[in-house]
This record gives sequence, structure tokens and C-alpha cells, in this order.
Amino acid sequence: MSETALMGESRQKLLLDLVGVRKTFDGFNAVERIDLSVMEGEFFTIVGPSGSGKTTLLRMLAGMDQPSDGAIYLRGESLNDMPANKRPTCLVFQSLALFPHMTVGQNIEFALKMRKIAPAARKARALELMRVVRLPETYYSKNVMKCSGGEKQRVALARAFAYDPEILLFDEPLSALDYKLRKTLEKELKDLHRETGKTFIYITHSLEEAMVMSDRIGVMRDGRLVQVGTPEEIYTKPSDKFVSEFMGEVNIVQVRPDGAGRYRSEDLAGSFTVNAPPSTDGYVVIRPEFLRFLASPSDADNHLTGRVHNEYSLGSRVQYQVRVGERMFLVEQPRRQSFGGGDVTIGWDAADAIFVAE
Amino acid sequence: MKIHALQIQDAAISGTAKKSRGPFLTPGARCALPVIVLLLLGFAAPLTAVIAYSFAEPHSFNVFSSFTFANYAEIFNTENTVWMSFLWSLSLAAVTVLILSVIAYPIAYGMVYVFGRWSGLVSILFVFPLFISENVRLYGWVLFFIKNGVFDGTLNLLGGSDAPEVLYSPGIILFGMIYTYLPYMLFPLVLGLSLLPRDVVDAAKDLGASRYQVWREIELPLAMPGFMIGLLLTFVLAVGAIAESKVLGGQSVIVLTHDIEVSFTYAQNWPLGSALAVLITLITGGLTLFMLFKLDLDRVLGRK
Amino acid sequence: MVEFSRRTVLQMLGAGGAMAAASTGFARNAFAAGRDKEMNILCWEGYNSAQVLDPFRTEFGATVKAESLTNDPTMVNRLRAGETKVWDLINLNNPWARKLMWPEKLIKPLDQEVFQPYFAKMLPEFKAPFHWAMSDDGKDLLGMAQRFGPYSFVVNTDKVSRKMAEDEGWDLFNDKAIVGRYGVQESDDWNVFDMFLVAGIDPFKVHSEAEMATFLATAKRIYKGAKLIGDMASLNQALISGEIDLYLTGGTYSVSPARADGYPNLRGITPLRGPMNGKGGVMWIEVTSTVNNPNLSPLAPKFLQYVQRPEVAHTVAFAEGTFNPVSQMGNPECFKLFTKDELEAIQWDSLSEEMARSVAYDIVPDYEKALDLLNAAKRERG
Amino acid sequence: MNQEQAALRTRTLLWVWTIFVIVVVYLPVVCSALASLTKSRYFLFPIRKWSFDWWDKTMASIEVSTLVKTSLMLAGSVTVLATLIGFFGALAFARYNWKGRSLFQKVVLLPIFFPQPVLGLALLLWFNALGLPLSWHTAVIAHLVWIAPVVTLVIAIQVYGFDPVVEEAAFDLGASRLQVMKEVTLPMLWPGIWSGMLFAFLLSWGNFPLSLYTSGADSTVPKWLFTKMIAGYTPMVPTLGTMSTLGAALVLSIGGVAVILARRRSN
Repeated sequence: MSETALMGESRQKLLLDLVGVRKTFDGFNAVERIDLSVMEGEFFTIVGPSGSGKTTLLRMLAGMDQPSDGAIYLRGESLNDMPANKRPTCLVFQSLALFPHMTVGQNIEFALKMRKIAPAARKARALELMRVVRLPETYYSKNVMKCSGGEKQRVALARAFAYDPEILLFDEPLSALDYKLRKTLEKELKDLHRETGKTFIYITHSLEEAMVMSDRIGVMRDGRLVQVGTPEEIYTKPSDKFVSEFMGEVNIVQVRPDGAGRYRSEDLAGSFTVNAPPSTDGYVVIRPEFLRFLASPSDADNHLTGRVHNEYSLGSRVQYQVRVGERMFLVEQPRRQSFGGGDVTIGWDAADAIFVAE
Repeated sequence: MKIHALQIQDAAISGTAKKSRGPFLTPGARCALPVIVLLLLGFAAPLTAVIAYSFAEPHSFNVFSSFTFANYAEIFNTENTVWMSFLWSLSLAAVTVLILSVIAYPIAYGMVYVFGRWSGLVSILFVFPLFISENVRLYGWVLFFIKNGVFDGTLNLLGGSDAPEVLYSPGIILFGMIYTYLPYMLFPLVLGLSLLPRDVVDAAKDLGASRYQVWREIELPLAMPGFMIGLLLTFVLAVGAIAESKVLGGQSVIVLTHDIEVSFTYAQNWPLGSALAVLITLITGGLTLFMLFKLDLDRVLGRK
Repeated sequence: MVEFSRRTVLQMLGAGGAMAAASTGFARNAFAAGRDKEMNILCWEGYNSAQVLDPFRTEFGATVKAESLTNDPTMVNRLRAGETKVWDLINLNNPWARKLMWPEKLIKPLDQEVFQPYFAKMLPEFKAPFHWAMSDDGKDLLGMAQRFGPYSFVVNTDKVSRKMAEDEGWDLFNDKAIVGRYGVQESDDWNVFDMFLVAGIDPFKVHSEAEMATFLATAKRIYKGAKLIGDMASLNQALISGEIDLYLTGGTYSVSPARADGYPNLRGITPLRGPMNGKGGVMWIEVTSTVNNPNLSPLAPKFLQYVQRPEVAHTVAFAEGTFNPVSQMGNPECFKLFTKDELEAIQWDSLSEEMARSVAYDIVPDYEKALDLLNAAKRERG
Repeated sequence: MNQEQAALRTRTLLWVWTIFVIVVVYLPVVCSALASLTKSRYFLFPIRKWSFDWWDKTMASIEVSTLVKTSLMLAGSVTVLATLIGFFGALAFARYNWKGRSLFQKVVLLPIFFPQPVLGLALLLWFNALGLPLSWHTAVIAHLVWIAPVVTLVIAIQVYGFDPVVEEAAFDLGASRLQVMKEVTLPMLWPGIWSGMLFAFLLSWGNFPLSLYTSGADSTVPKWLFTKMIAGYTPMVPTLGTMSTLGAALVLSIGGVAVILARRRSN
């Protein structure tokens, strides 16, 4: 599947190639036969729920775990035998893994010290990197454990940059931060990516985060890569129910073809039209923002009748829960609307719904 | 800030529960009281008694009723060779500590990182000998190493060659001390190494550090509190060791505790023995206090 | 994990309380009450053995505790330090009773009417006037005699013949050929005697500085050349294993268990001649005295009578750790209990001649100084 | 696969080394057991005549049963008292934040970091100065001085993992201070308390240097072993030593199971 995604970007150079990579822990397959290619300079994000194997995959890239099977190639050369301290990759840990007994400066200079670079040169480079990650120079000799969460994050970044890796690996580095700080740092990371031109491989369980920053996204489930594509592709063409559900709150209706080009659901009255459907059982996925309240049933390709159950303000939008029979549908509107106690009709166009297989 | 909050909370609990009693002691101090009383009566007072005895007339029991520096004068008399015992005890202890750290480090490392669910069993196997009287175990070594003992006998059975003679030498005393004090080095080391987050080691490797560099720059400094406790504990206990020299070593060297013992037995001179005990206490106690005040015990024990 | 009776818990709580109350004298009374079923013995190895004590325990329904220490000065010092409150009987080499414990009021005299008759049945050497069991003024009986024996050195006669050892005597240890082949027992009061004897000096007199210097030089040499310094058990084990061929300070007391175990080639040696008015050996006679305990157990004199019984005396002689002749062997009823092997173990064949060649254990006048030198000599081993 | 091999080699080396050291640790214990099974008094290997004589004699001896009783009473009393003292000590060590805490933590550790023969002698002098007759009661105090701090430490490690907020919640729900202790604090700390008891019992059971100077006429198993070892050695010494080791192993396994059960229940 990655082949198709590659076609459009064939001008870029292939950097990393994973072929049939598998990792087994005590008989349990943490990662199952993954094939994936990452381009030079790309910001590639792997998204998946916890336990989907994404951290294991990342640790194999970093050289901390060895694949049980398959190979990882960097520009065509196998990385399998190369230990972590020799690989041109650098991992930014979820825990950040800062060295608690060192100052900010010592943390950043660590990789340089390991290469036996002279102290003066080390310090110059550290200060330069501190500017890049927007840390004040005065922090140079500060105890790293006395820094705030965001500052620690920047130290970890600078430390990774100091290693000057070709590929930076990120293991959910922002997950412990508060919402506002996370948003700021997401943008900064994106900027840093552009400024440095390095390849970033980033893992997160937040699709939102992935959307903001990534060139391409891979979705993982139970050790498999289920879909790889641009944020746009993932968003608009999820490959299956899992991917579409993972993308956030969506309305999903299980359907089967009724033989007349339309689809029927067991627990809902009426039938639906879908653009370009295969003739199998599956699901119709409708995003809340594509559902709307209809003045008359004919205002949209498909419609349902129900009652408003609840409404929530999302700040910029308003979300309504509409009960249709036993089912609850989510409808999002830019503005608040008031309804009497009576029935409402909701509907959507065939072009806004996606059909996915099981 | 956290501490402040806890104090308030304690105050709240005690305040509501024991309003009538008033804030005589905080709950913490109240809980500490039994230990403190025990240590005052069973540790501080005996040490005072030793100090008092060390200033009593030589060969007498006139404690608290006579005062003289004669015992210390005797020890520091240039003709007295008791310094040799000090030297032996301290250097044997120092070498024991050095060798023990080399022996115990890989085991501790294995217990923390490699042995997984087996490390529980491994630690029980290492704790257990602490509960067997030291004399029995050391005598077991005599039976092993002596001529026609287990080692020699087995070699004779197998190939007819004699086992090397190792008993009754300073080397075997050292061996005995290493043997006896192994758990006291091992467990603090395990504690120390488990203070060290796995991620931090991985990060260092990832940043290009070789195995040795990881050990020197990360593992060692971060495991240092546990390491220090182990060093201190084994050193202090080894300075007080006596059975190894007597049972295994054939007294090939005379250790300090032996001199103290002779003062209390053959020499009938409790005051002199006390003066020696005071000196050994000064050394070990000083070292202990110095180290303990450098350590953050909450971090080491609480793994916070 | 342990079964506790309520009483035990109370007792042990009492221990905590007692500590606080000790200075008020409460403890003294608490511990003093009702001692007619308990008795404590501070003794040389032998009296503390199960064979001797268990029948006594059964017969008298008594709780008997015994602690064995392997030297006299320590035991005396324990009493001097205030343990007269703890012990009922103390068993030591005789001069300590006469010369130290009696003058210092650490022991009580025995009822002569009860105990005098026992001496009549003892071996000839122990019959009246038995001055070593009496106070110096001859008025008080300070203890009962039982075990005795010559105590100089022990050799493996397969390596050093008995004749040569007796003939050369202490000079054996002046021979460079035995360096590294001998051990020294950790028994410092006896070692003081022996170092003097090896140096050719009578230990039991006041010594000149020159003699002390010779003593030190000898002690240094002997310790330097010793393969090991150890306790009796280690030395016997080393002798049997072949680590050493002889050891200093030893005799029937120390070597008899090995002889009884099938090593008749090991033998206590008493030199034919030496610097003590021509005598070369040292021997010991134990005296067991009642401690000047403010609350002496009534069992203490009973025990002293108990061990005079022929069969018990025989048991004392062959208690589990060390085998020794006993004075009660003068009584035919007792003597007939000894088997040929047992007599062989205690070197009965040569016992009287060895005793005749020996002087009695005594307190060295300048013991403290000699002991300091001895310890200095030991330190130079390392 | 090179790296994998290197990791495997490290693991193997660590295991080999650890097992080697464990074997060395138990070697003399085995030698001791061998010496108890020989008929003769002195040990020569290979053993010429095997026999259980010394085991029979040891079992039959009133002497030995007295020793065992004394050792049990001593260890039992030490266990109860040390656990009581150590439990509260551990709360003061790790649970409460109070003014003297940091100092307290250090002071508690001092007896552990102290040469035991010297501590035993110091206590002897002190009891002597008080005029206190020595018996196993005084040995209880001596053992406590060393063991109560150990127990404090063992329980404190459990207390560190205990969130005091739970106590607060119970208090808030109307429990009295005593009820909080009984219903919340104690059950949550059980595994630590059990381990503490186990340590207390076994350390007291095996202790020699403190008993030597402070138990007076009451001989404990290790003290008897020592006196018999230096004079009056018979294979009863290794026999009783081996029995004592087996006894400790039994207590440890029973106690260990109890600790595991307590831990499982508290989880």
C-alpha cells in the first residue's frame, strides 16, 4: 500500500526502507511484518492506540530493539547489525530520559562529549542549539531537573540535535504536557523540521497532533500498519472502520447492499446512497460536520428522522446528539439552533459519506 | 510545596482526632518515639559507657569514678604496635570493599536488568546466608580448604594432585571477608541500580555513548547513592571483622577487633579495650555520618 | 511463626522495663527471686556438656545454664565486672581461686564437713593437705578438685618421635627445621609460660629487663614461624590433616579427643627437663568454687557433690569435647569405669611421670607486661 | 544479528557469574553438612564412615533443646518488639513529614552501620554499669538495637509506596484514627510488616556477636556453636549448624509464602 503513496512523491529520495520487519516478545507478536519507506526530509508520523506496537517499531529504528525478522535499510544498507550508538538516528523519549545528574548544558553536550570533542567547541554548539530550541543562554548551567516541562522538552530536543542524526525519532514527547503548551510545541517542531531539513519520524496516539505536523501518516493497529498516506488521504479516505473511528468522533452505520445500488441498515429505516461503493457488506461513515438538519427530507441524498437528545458547545461549533431509534447520531453546526420538542430530520449527501469495508 | 501540603494534612488529622491532647508532638515525632527511646537506651548510652570506660584507670572497673588519659596514652605510645592492627583492619576492609564492588556489580546489574522474574529467587539465595551464623559458614570453608578436606580430597580422588595451601594466610582472611560481606554490598547496589531509569541508559546509548561511556557517565553516577551505601556498609562491617582472621586465617594477621578482645579477656583491661573501641567508633562513625548526610535517603529508598 | 506463651511475652516486656528500672534496684530483686531450680556455671569446656548436665537436670528438675570460656583471666574478669550475680559455680585453674578470687571476695568457701571427706578418695597427689584447694591461711576450703593434666605441647609422633620431643623439650621450638610446621594455640596465658620456657626462663618469677627482651625475641620468632594460631579444634584438625606436625600449648586436655578418635600417634609431650628448678612441664589442676553470689543457688553445692560420684566423675573425664584424668580415679569404683581405650586416650601410661616432671599452673607476676609483648610479637606476623 | 549475539553473550556471562557466586556462597554450608554426617570426630574427605549418629545425639540432647528454646524465645521476642517499634519507626521515617525527620532517618541507620562486636561490648559495659544481670532478656535489648532499625528500613520501603491520601479519604468517610489504622494503614502495609518480621526473626536467630556479650548464662545456638567450635569440637557443631540452617530455610519459605500471599491480597 505504501507503493501507491510513494508514486506522487517519487522525486524525493528514499531514505529508510523497512522490509518485513517483525518483533516477537515471548511468543507475542508486537510488530507484524511491516513494510514501509520513508523519504529524505520527510515528517512521518505513526499513529495508533497504546499497545499497537508503535513504540516497539520506533525502538527498532533506533537500534534499541532488534527485529526478530526482516530488515531495516538506510539508503539501501542494512542497519540490523548497527547498535544504537552507531546509528544516525536519535530518539526523543516519551519520558525525555534527561540525565538527572547533569546540567542543561551537559545534557546537550553529551553526544559531543562521547565523540571526544573539545569542551570549548562543545559549549559553543550547545549554546547555538539552545538558541535554536529557544532556551535562554542562562539555562546553560541550570540543573536540568529544575526546568519546567516545556523547558525539559526543549533540552531533550537540543540534545538530540547535538547528536546531528539524519533521522530524529520521537516517542510521544508531548503527551505529558498541557494542551496549550502542546499546541505551541507542535508548531515549533514543525518549524524546526523545516529549518533543519532533517527526517522526523514521530509517534503519537493523537491524530490531531499527527495532522498538524506530518507530511505523511501511518496508522498502526495490533502491530500492523493499516494505512499510510497524507493527512488528507487518511482523513478523507480511511481504509477501514478502525482508521475512520480512530480519526475522531464519527457516525458509523453498519450496512449491506440491497441489490438496487442502495444500502440498507438493520436497525434504521430507509436506505442510503453512497458514491462508488463496492458490492459488499460494510460501514457507512459520516463525519458530524457533514450531517445537517434538513428542512425537508429531499434536501439531501440521505435522511433520517429522530429527536434532539442533548447539545454541547465546542466553542467554535455546537454538537448535537440526535436519537434515531436506538442509535445516537452526532451533528455539528457552526451556530446554535433551537428545536422544539418534536422530531427533526437529519441528512447528508452521498459525496460526504465514506464506505469502508470491515 | 508538597511538604507544606502534607504538614497541613497531618495537622488536620491530628487536630481533629486528638484535639484534647494539644500539639505536644507531631504524629511523626510520636511514631519515632519508640525507636528514639530504644536507641537512646541501647545505643547512645552504651556508647557513653564505652567512652566513660576508656577514661577509667587501666585494669580497673572504676567507671565514672576515675578519669585518666592513660589508656589513650598507652595506645599512642610510640612503642605500642597496635597501629599495625589498625592498619591491617583498615586496609583489609578497603581491599574487601574494592573487590566486592567488582564481584557484586555484575550480579546486581543482572538482578535489575537481566534476570527478570528469576531475580526474586536470586535475591533470596543471596539473603539467606545472612541468617546462618557466620562461624558455621567460615568453619565450612576450613573443612573445604584444609589438607584432606573437601577440595584436597576431591582433587586426590580425581587426579592425585594436592590442593594449593591457602588456609592460614592474609589472603584467605580477605577471601573470608569478601565472602561474609557480599550481601551487604550486593543489595545496596541493586537498590542503586534500580534507581536508574532504563530510558536514560537507552538515551545515552542512542546519543553515541559506548558501553563503557554509558557505565561511566550514566550508570555509575546515577547508581551512586546505593553504591555509596554498599561501600560504607561493607567497609564499616569489615573493619569490625574478627572471625575471618581467627577461623580461616590462623591469625596470620592481627586485626583490631582481636586487640580489643584480648584487652577484654586475657589482659583483663576493659578500659584499654574501651579506648580502642572508641577509636574504631570514631573512624567508622565519622565516615558513616559523613556519608549519610550526603545522601538523600528519601530518593534512595523511596525511589521517587 | 513462633509460639508464644503469654508468660514469655510478659517476661520479655519485663526485660524492657527492667532496663529502665535497673538503677532503682528493682531488677536485682526481680531476678533474685526463686533460684532453687536454676543454676549457672561458668567453666572450662566439659562441665557444660550435655552428658554431664542432662542427668543433673533430670534428677534435680533444674534449669542449668553453663557457659564455657577457654581461659582463666576472662572468667575471673567476668566476676570482677559484676557477674557474681549471674553465676553460681566457677571452674578455674587453682591459683586463681587462692590468689585472686578469694582475696577479692568473688567466691565463697565450701562447707568442710561435707566436702573434706571426698579428698580422701582421690588420687594420692590430691590428698591432704591439698593446699591448692585451700585459702593461703589454710582455714577455708575454696573449691573441689576434679580434672587435671600435664600441658606443654603436642606432637605427631609419626613426624617427631616421642623420645626426641621429650629429650629436646622446649628446644624443639628453637630448631629452624620446624618453621612453618607448627601451630600455636590461642591461649595467651599459657603462651606466656611457653615463650618463657622456650627462651629457657622460668615463667613463674619476676623477670629482669634482659629476660623480658629475650622473651620478646623468642615470642616474635615463634609466632613468625607458626603456620597458624588457632583454637584446639583447629589445631587438632590441622594436625590430623597434616597441615602441621606439632603445636605449642597442649597436652592431654587438647589432644585426647584426637587420640580417642583413632590417632594414637598424636601425643602430649612433657619435656624431661627445663628451667623450672629442673622441671620442664606445666600442669594444671582445676578447682570448682561457689561464686559469692548474693543469691547463690542451693543447687551449686549439690552439683559439686554430684560430680564426685564415680560414674559422674567418669562422665566428666570423658565429656564430649576434651578427655582428661580426674582426681576421683583414686577411687577404685571410679577407676574401673575407665576402659583401656579411654586410659590410652588420656595417656594414663605416662601420666604420673609426666605430672612429676611438671610444675603447677601459676600466675606470672609480670603477666601484664609479658602479655603486651606477646601481642606485639603476634602483630609482627603479618 | 551481531548485536543480538552480543546481548546474548552478556546475559549468559551474567548468569554464569551469578550462578558461580551462588555456588561459592553455599559451598561451605554443604561442607558443614558433610562434616555432620561423618562418624569420626575429625573431618577427612572423602568420608570414610558415614553416619547419622551426631544427628541422633543432637536431637536427643536436653542441652540442645534448651539452646533452641532460648534462641526461639529470643528471636520471638525480638520479632514482636522490633516489628512494633519498626512499624512506627517506618511511619516516622517515610510517612510523616515532621521537623526532625531528616535527622531521624540518619540516626536510625547508625546502629546498622556499626561493627557488631563493638556494639556488643558497649552494651556489655552499659548493662554492667547498670548492674543488670545478663540473660537472654538483655540479649533481646541488644538484638533490638540492631534489628529494630533494619525492620524500620524494611517497612519504610513499603511505606514509601503508600499514598497517605488514602488514609485521609478514610478519615473523611468517618473512620476514627484507630479505625483508619486498622482498616486502611495496616492492611496496605502488611507485606512490608511481614517481611520485617521475617527479617527480625531470622537475623536474631543467626546473630552471634551481640549474643556473645549480652546473653550471659543463656546460650543461644550460634553462641554455643562458637564455644564448642573452639574447644570441645564434635560433629554436633556442624550438625546443629546444619539443623539451624535448615530451620531458617523453613521459616524463610513459610514466611516468604506469607509475604507473597499478603502482597497478592493487598493488590
